[in-house]
Amino acid sequence: MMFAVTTLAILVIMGIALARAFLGPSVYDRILAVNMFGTKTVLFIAVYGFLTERPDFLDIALVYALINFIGVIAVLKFVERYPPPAASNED
Amino acid sequence: MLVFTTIAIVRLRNLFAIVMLSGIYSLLLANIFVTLDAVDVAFTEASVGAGISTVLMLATIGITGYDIKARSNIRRLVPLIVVSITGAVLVYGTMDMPAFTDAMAPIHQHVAPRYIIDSPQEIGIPNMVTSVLASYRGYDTMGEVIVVFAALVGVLSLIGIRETKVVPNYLEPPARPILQVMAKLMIPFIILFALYVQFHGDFGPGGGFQAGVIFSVAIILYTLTFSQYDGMRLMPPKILKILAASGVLIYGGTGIWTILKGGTFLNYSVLGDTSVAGQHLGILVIEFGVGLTVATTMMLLFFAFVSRGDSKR
Amino acid sequence: MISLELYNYWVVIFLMMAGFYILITSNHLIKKIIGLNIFQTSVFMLYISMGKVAGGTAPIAVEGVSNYSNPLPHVLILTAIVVGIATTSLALALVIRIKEAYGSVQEDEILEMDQIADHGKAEDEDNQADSSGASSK
Amino acid sequence: MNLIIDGLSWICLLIGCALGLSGAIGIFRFKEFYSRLHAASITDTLCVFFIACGLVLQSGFSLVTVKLVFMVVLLWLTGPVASHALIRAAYQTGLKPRLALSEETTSPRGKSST
Repeated sequence: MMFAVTTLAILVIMGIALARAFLGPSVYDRILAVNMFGTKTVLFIAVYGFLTERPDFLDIALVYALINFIGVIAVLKFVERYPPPAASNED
Repeated sequence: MLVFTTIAIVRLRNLFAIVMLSGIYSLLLANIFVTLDAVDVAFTEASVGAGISTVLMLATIGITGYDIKARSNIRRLVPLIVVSITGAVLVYGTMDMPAFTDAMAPIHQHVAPRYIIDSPQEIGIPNMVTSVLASYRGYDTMGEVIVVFAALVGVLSLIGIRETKVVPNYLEPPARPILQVMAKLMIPFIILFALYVQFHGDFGPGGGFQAGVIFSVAIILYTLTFSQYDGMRLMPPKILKILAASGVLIYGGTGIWTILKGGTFLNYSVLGDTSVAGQHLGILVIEFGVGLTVATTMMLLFFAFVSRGDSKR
Repeated sequence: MISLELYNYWVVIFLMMAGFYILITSNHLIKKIIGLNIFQTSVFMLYISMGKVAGGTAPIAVEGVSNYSNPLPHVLILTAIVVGIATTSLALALVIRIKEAYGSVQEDEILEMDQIADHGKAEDEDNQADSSGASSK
Repeated sequence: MNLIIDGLSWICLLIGCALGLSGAIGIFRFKEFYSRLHAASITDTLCVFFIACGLVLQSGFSLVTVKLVFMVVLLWLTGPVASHALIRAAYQTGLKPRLALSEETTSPRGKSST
């Protein structure tokens, strides 16, 4: 029961983050939303593992924690190197 | 969950070339895979979709530019009609399909029960995905590895790797000290984790494909936070090319080895004293070959794209 | 007649058609590749959703569980994802070469240049020399 | 005993959910990039911590616990660093924070903080 509630809450959070990724006027808003989405994905997988009573799959959550970080860093590096035209200065 | 994705795709049509959304899309997809019990697939999608493909897409966009000029909007309607008709026909086709999660569906009737019931005894490892991947369908996997290798050869012959001669000035204070310290902390753990995934793939989710991608992600992180010169000095592309080829050779060589031992191609039962031990050894070797090829391929792809972007600026 | 038990196929079809639509209509080659990726992932989802069994768990044997999902589609899709990224990177490499040869990644501009190269050889001698010189570099 | 553990993990999970939701609302409602980032990054760390706490209480002492602890450590290391890199990139490419102060006081401040 408690895991179901948590899963639902995380899903709601993911939905809101997704909305920000759609709306986000600047590139950085989108990156922020992706970052948050990734964190919540990690939590979702962890909680879902408990929900289905197979909590051995935390490996995937760990991979997400790593990959998410690297993804954000890579995106930032590319944004710094090739600044997107006219996308950065509006908020 | 499924509804989220569809919304994402509907919106993705409106926003132009936003790779961020495709990153989110792949995260969502992996979530769905987890809920559909496909942990190994979610593992792969996590490391490939969110990590490598985003990086490669961004590198390409950096080279080609962000601007999108809209085509004159005369031909919007016809594709929409075509797509709708195709979709409608496909929906009509699904009327005869077995219902979702139906245990009596034909897909679950033929070979699948054998894999599920017999493989833990025959192969001796609990992860059925690994045993099917490496043993029962070893030919398929070998083909896939060769396809990956062929794609690497294609990319290298198309754009190649330009080794940088620019040596970074190590005396200057680094541009991103916090990131570099973090990367130094993280990289050993990532590599350790990749090895864990590689050799624990028999028991939990994981295996050569995932481990290879995770390993290459560590090197990509290093290259991103330090410099391209450092990355290429750590993993020289020449050596990587040889390693990528030798991964495929390990796979094929295992097949030859089994033939020499008196079995058939890629039948590992003859490798050990008992057939279970032989299977175990064979799967380990095969997964190592797969991991080697995938890791080196991903690194080389990354180097190829990034060095192309740098040499143009 | 129409039951909700088939919704997974409909989602897959919707995704597939969305990818198809992007592939047809979009002008930008990278966006076309993203459309192709979406098409591809819809096929992944089709396989994985077919492999799911009601009440089953992930196909990793543990004590006391006998109802597993079908491992076969998982294997096929696992390798397909890795092959998918390899082929995507090949496509992206082609895009880079196209950009270098034509100076553009817009489909209509490239077609226009091809038209000029094919039909206007006499008057556009230098244009063709440009593009062929760039591509043979 | 069991009841106490259940209750504690309920509390932890609920706190985690509440934090996460507040972060999500923050990221959705706030007007400007820097305040959104503020809302998201601060709540994220604690949200992860509390949810992981709730899960640890449920799992008992096993390999799963170790993995959960690893997960929390990783997220705590990477999350703030990612936020830091994000802010840095945003600031350097010219996205300036909109402050409530007047223009004269904002610009030297911005310079001194880089």
